[in-house]
Amino acid sequence: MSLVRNFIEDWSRYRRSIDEGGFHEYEHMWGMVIDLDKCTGCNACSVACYAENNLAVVGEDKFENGQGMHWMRIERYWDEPNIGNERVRDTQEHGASFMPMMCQQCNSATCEPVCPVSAAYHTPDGLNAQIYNRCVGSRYCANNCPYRLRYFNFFSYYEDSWPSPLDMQLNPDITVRDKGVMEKCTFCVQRIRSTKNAAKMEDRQVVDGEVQTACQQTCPTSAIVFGDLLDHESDVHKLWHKHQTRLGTTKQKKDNPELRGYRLYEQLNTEPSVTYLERVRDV
Amino acid sequence: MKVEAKTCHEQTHRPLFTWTRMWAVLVLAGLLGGLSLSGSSSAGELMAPPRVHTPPGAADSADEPLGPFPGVVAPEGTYEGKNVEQPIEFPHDLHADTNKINCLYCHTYARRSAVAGIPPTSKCMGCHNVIATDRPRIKKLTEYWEKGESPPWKKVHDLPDYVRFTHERHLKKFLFDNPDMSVERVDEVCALCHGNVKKMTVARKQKPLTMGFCTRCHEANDGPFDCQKCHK
Amino acid sequence: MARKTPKKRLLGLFGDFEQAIKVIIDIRQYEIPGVSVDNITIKSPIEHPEIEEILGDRPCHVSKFTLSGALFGLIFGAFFLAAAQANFLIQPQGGKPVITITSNLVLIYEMLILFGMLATFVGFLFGAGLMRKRSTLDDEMISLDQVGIVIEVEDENIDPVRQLFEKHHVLEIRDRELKDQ
Amino acid sequence: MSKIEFDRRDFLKVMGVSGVAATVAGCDMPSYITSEEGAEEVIPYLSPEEFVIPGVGVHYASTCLQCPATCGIRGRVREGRVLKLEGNPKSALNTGKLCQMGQAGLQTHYNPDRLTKPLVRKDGALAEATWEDALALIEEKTGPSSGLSGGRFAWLTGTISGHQSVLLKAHLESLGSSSHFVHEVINTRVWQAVCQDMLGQSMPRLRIDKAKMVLSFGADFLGTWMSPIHFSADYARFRSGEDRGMLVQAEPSMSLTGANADLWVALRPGTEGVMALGLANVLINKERMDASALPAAALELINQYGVSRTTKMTGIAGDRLIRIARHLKERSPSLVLAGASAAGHVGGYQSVQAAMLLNILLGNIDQTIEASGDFALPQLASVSGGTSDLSRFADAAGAGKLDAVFFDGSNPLFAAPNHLGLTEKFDSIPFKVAFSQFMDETTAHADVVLPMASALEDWGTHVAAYQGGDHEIAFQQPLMEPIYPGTRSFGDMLLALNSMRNPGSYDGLEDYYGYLQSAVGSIPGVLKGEDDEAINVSAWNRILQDGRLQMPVDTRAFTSNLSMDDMDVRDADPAFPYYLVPTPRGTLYDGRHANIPWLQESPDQISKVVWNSWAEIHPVTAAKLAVEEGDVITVTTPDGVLEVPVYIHKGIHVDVVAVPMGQGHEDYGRYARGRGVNPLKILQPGSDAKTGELALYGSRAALAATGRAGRLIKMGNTETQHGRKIVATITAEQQRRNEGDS
Amino acid sequence: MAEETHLSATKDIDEKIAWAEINSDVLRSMENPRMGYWLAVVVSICMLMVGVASEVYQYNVGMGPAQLNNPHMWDLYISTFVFWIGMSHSGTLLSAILHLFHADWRKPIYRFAEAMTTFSLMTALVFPIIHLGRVWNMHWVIPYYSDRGIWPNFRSPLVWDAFAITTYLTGSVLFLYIGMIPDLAICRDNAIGWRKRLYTFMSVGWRGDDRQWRNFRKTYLLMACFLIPLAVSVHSIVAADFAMAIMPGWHVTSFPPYFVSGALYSGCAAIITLFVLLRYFFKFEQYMTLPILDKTCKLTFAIAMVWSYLNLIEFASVWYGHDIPAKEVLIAKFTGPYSPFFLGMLFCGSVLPFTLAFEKIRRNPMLLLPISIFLNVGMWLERYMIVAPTLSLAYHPWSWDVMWPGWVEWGIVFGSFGWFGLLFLIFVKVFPSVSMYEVKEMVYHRRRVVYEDAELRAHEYKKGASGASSAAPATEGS
Repeated sequence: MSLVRNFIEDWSRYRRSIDEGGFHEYEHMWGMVIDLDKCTGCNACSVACYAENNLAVVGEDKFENGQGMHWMRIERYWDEPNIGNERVRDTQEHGASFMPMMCQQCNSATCEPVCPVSAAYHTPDGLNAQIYNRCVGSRYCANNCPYRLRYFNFFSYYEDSWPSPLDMQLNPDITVRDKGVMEKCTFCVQRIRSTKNAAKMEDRQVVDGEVQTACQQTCPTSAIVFGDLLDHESDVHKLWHKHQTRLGTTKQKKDNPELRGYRLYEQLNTEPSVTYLERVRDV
Repeated sequence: MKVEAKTCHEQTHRPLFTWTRMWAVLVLAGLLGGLSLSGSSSAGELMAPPRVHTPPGAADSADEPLGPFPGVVAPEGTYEGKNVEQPIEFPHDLHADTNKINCLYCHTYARRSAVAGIPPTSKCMGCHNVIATDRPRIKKLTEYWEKGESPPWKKVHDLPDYVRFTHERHLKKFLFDNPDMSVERVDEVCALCHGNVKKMTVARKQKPLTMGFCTRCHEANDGPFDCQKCHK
Repeated sequence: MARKTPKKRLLGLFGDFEQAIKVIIDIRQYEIPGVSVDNITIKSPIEHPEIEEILGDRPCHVSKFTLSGALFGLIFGAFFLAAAQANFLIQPQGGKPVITITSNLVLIYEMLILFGMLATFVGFLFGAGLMRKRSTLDDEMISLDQVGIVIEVEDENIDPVRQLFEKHHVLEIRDRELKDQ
Repeated sequence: MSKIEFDRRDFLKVMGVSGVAATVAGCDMPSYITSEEGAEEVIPYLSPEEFVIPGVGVHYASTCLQCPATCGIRGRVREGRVLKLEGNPKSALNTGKLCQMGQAGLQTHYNPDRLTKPLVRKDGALAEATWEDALALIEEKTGPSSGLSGGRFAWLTGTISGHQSVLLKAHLESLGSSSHFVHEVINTRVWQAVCQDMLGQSMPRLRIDKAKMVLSFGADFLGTWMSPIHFSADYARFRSGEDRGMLVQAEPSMSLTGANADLWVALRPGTEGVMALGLANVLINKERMDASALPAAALELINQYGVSRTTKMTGIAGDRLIRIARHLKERSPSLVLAGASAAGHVGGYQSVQAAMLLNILLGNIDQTIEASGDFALPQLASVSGGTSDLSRFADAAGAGKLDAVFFDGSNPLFAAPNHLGLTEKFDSIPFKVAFSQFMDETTAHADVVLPMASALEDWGTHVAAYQGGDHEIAFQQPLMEPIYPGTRSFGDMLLALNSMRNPGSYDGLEDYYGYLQSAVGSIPGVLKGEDDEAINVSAWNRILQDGRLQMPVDTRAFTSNLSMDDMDVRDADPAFPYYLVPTPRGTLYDGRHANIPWLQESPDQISKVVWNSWAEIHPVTAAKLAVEEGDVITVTTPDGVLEVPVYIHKGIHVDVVAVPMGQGHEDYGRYARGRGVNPLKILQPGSDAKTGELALYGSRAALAATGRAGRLIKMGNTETQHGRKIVATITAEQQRRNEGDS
Repeated sequence: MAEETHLSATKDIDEKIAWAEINSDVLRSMENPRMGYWLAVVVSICMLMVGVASEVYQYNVGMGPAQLNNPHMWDLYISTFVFWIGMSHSGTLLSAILHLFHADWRKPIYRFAEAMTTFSLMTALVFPIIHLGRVWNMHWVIPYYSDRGIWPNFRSPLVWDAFAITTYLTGSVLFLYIGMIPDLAICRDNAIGWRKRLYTFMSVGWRGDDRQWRNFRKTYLLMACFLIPLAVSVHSIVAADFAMAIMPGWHVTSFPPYFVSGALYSGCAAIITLFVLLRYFFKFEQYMTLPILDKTCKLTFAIAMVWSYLNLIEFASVWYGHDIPAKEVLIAKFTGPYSPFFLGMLFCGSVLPFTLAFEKIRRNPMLLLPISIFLNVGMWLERYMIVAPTLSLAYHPWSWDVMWPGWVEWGIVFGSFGWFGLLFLIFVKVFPSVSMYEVKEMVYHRRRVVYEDAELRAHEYKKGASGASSAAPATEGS
């Protein structure tokens, strides 16, 4: 009886802890590297994301209320947390610190277990997926996201954000989310999907560089590298390897502590799939 | 006097029927009830573990109910679709059945795109420039053509906008990658989800095309189970 | 209990619980033919646990219902949840178990209580003989402040019982043919 | 998303009704219900092309016209709708990358406020008219029978190049006029003039990627200066590897480039040249650099700007100046740039000159400043605009020298400072025709308004003023059929105007597309061999597929003509103690993108403000005014007053108030109208003596608190990381130790 | 009220009340309450209409008008939900725990306390539903067989909530109902018209015979045994909504007991409020006596102290735990924009209960009414202070934001009080809000104790600690 077989097989199927190397039957493990030294904070990625993913422009009032929908946002900080011990000067000597923030696609995501209807779940591609039409809008996931990268449709934006003919721009590969649905960066899953589809039609594997996220594609300084972490030939894997960042650990054991790779709030054990490379300043 | 203090613990057991026996029944009921209530979802015995792709051939055991053609388990479910009024009452039976025109001849995008597509009007006119030009339906078609317009066909098989379905991959799996099938028999593949269009004039929806319909077929035929594969 | 001779039910209403108790004590002592303590029902406006001492132990099966309900909830919950998780179309892939013991324990605990309580209630309805047709041999005063004693007696034994009732200042006596019921 | 050869141009029709509405807010339906049969329509193509498959996106190359940089784009087209713009990897200028303005090109195209019908002024108000009426009116006023000729007719455009420029010139010639005013608020005219004068080439190639150090005087090359996307790619190479370059930015208020600098220096506005000379002084006198390349007059001038004088004038600490000089010497080759904040002063030319002098002293010529030569086809070359044309236009209009003016691609009434009095002068011109996609300030004052096709619906060729390496002609082709049938192509209009003046001159050409094809065909060796009659269609298709046509690069070397004039630094007026800086930002640019919702909602790179104007001030200034973030202050110049909420940060000189340009539209689309303030309006008169460019950065202002709290809508609610490791920073030394190879 | 103070000052109940009087007093309350009752009904309906209008608006427009935003995904809805869940613990406490401990002073007041449990649960249940962005899909949270082969996520504390609340609601309704059956029989015997039919149906043929009483006693005891752990688990699970999250200020081990104590606290305070109100509305001065009020206040005071202690424990563990984000949240509670509310909560929750240490206040209904309302205001603030500051300040400083609830949110919260009030008022009108049979029992036993079994009482009293002692009336001189 396959029912019982499922039962028995699944009992501990995915239960492999980090110490045991984690679960490794992923088809892909999409990951990213963002070089904060190259990132100029120009916002091109953010607008590209609006264009690719049918993000609603919420307007002045709603933005003021904090209801903006920027899946990719560039944060700008003024302080210099760990560069030398200079006194506080009256000018901003080292410029600003820009931080492109989108869903970190955590492998041990805090949003997934709390979703009451499993609308947030982990895919075999290592993505932290959000199924819009399953979402009931409890917003628990957003509350539990330490990065605050989930955005909620507080209104039905369809009419206000895309007055005709702006609606002709809408990407048919991704739904326009209605009110009451949680949404977030998907690593441009529609692009991943269509590339995988093309590869499968040709009975081949997806090659590195074939899938480009909208933000990566437009980034004027190519600060964003995206690819499959399981593909050892991919740029993203090489960069993770070079900077000695690893999945499956809360504290990176680096031979060389000066290497720039780090993941945001690693200590929370969320296992983000995005490695940031530290910003550099010549002082 | 603290009368309430005396609780009724001095009850004696009078075996009306054996409670042990009843509990044994309960254990069984709980077990079966739990399993069946949750597990009876979908195709019952056909429930295959969703993740592992069994190697080809392994699934071809004898107790597998046969589909309409080898290599596939037909999805279950029927639906009584209504008759849709089309601008021109297109006779599928005449084209596909009587004249044995292959489905893919007109719905040519099906093998290379997510959508099967309605044939362009030029394709209709390719034949009907000469064939049956005196029939009223063809006259109507010619009218459209001469106006430089396409007939505004009504969608019969429509999926909600959050669903992504690709024709090309389904055709690839069931037809082109299926050694037991040939392109001539594509109508049998189409019929899995579209019903026997060959016997209809205007197409009617004959399969429910609900998520359950899809998932049952995916279970039976080792399709993918990742939500994101089909939900966009 | 064979019903060969016609039987009657006799209801005696007493203004005081003490008097009613004395009636029963008398019945026990004098052994009126055809009247046994087992056939006596006492109707009272409030609960009198002390009558157990006089009427003797009578069965109460509610706790068995409770236990079986709770057990059912426990087992059903465990298997229902586990089976639902194991047969979920998508499976969590984030390195976590499919059948999560900790969260299931919480839910099983709730299911145990839920089914336990429902079974208790059902047990109560059955055990207390509720939901049945209401006995006509009843009086509204019982719900106020009077105590009723219902005795099943054969016709020929009615008189001693009546006398006994009256001896203890019965307020009212009613009777009913048993076949009415 | 395979790329399929472009075959025929008439194939960009929008497919079917349901094709357009493919994604409606469909989340509401529970998934156990499927869509009702017959509820939607599906309209097939009439006769499709082989490569058009419903449900499959195709990419077409074109050119971005959101700013004058002319980056190459590729549009993803599906079912006849363009869905997304991406950079064209074949373009040498932007190599597949795009900025936010370029991404938002879609919303210019699909903008709900586009003009759809011609408008003609009747009884003082613009009223809808037919094309025939509008064109008849134009013929009446400017046609051969109108008697209009010579200098009484003018064109006012934005930066223009390619075959549009050719046709426009032909039109001017046909009227016997040479009045072509080219107006760009954000421009590099002074830089070009200095390069032309000192090096003999106006647009030398700048090799940021080869430099080991870049010293930029207000050149926001990552944001708005010249060709930001090209420079961004260069910057990425400049920043990577063992030789990670050092960027020093000196400017009055922090630009995007400044935000990325290793060292950002707050400079008193107008003293850029002084700092450059001071650095030269240190290099020569302290660092003992060989100054033999410099003329004696320049040396003498440099010697006047010793460290103490420079420090006093610029406000930079002496040790800092010496340190920058030392870095410049150590890190050779370096590159010194001078941008808008250096050029936008009365003595702007000299400041840029001083920066160029520094380049010469450091030996950067032919190292990081490479000769680029002229464009092979001068008639197609970019006619770059500036603000001097605006004042010339104002003068001409004010003097009543113009009878008819055609406007395209520029919004002079929005950008002109109050002191020019342009609105009245403009209204005094008898006949004004605006070719425009939108109703903006200028269009609203025109007599005839002709609705133009959007950049994604039109044909054209463009030549970038700054060519990134290879010289290219950028091809603009329609990505979809016009949304509004009432709009017409600008090229078609130019052809029509020309044939109006010279009937029969462009006969045999169906439309602008035909003209373009034949014109490109006339370029030797491109579409035809020496003696071919017919055009090679596949070569033409390949050009359209690439979106670019490579042209031979002229490798003319620099000529050297070094001169140096003394700085012209004006003293502060005690009544107006602050400098007003109208900041250009690569978001709303000069205001042309203010009606794009994406860009309005895209937070400003520095202040993170959306949907509004703000004034940046230093905390010290804020303390003086006793204001907090969001409080409204008044910015007063002799030419006007602005009321604007403040944003306080340290990336600005203490004496500077910076108000970004772009907002404050009185007449534009729904997203722009009545939003924020326009700092350009209150700028003081003054212009650079050599080039005539307006001194945009030279205005003085007085600030006062109003005591009101304003509406400053920002993304993010913190300015600091609160001790968390969010953006971690290491020193370049550490980076160099570990990343030799990348 | 004042004139009988001297009478009821010492006794929980006057044992001389005739049973018929009990019946007639309680039954009368179901017919002709004071005008204040009708006023309360009208006020409740108005409040409910505000809530309904707000919800209709929110349903059509989305969650936006509630002034939620990106960090503030939850706000008043969830805090009010926790508040109502907390309120529901009073009935269980009084009824089940005191029943197990044989504290017979519960008898006149447990009925309305249990009704309060049920109705505050029904009110609480509304909140997680209407806080959903897509209310129309709320059934997806319930595990039911579906064609699609998908289930709720059993790992989510929200699903636990669904299980726990359903169970608790079922349990408390059953407990309330079972305890009411003998009274329904009384009503049946005295009613006419629709009420007769209703009570006949609901009393399921209760005749008061010994078999029924025997099973009744057992059932009631068993239900009480179930309800106590259930109540604890329900509020622990509600606490798990927060404690299971990773957020600073939520991820606290001591949350479950803290929540349970807070729940008991607010429940007791609410009982005091309703005690005073019902006593007034229905002229129940003879049954809801001041000594009972006094005891309830003492209980409230004790629980308030437990709650305050757990509060301090939480502060201490955060402070000494040295988790920076959690500490930031704590400091912000004291000093940030929420500080008025937080300090208000500490005042109402920890300082105000000290007034209950004075007997004069404990026996003054007019004073207790505002005090108990303020205690509950404090408890409501507690929940708000759990939800909002953490959302304002979590790990990522860029998203820090303070958001004040919008009118829709206030409207629905306001309406929930109307909803609760209306349900409760209807209940007390339709069903006996004082348990007649149990007051009779109380009177019966007291009478025997006072007049007949003084010796036995003395003997029992000596046995004392065996569990029955609390039932001994604290009377001097019998």
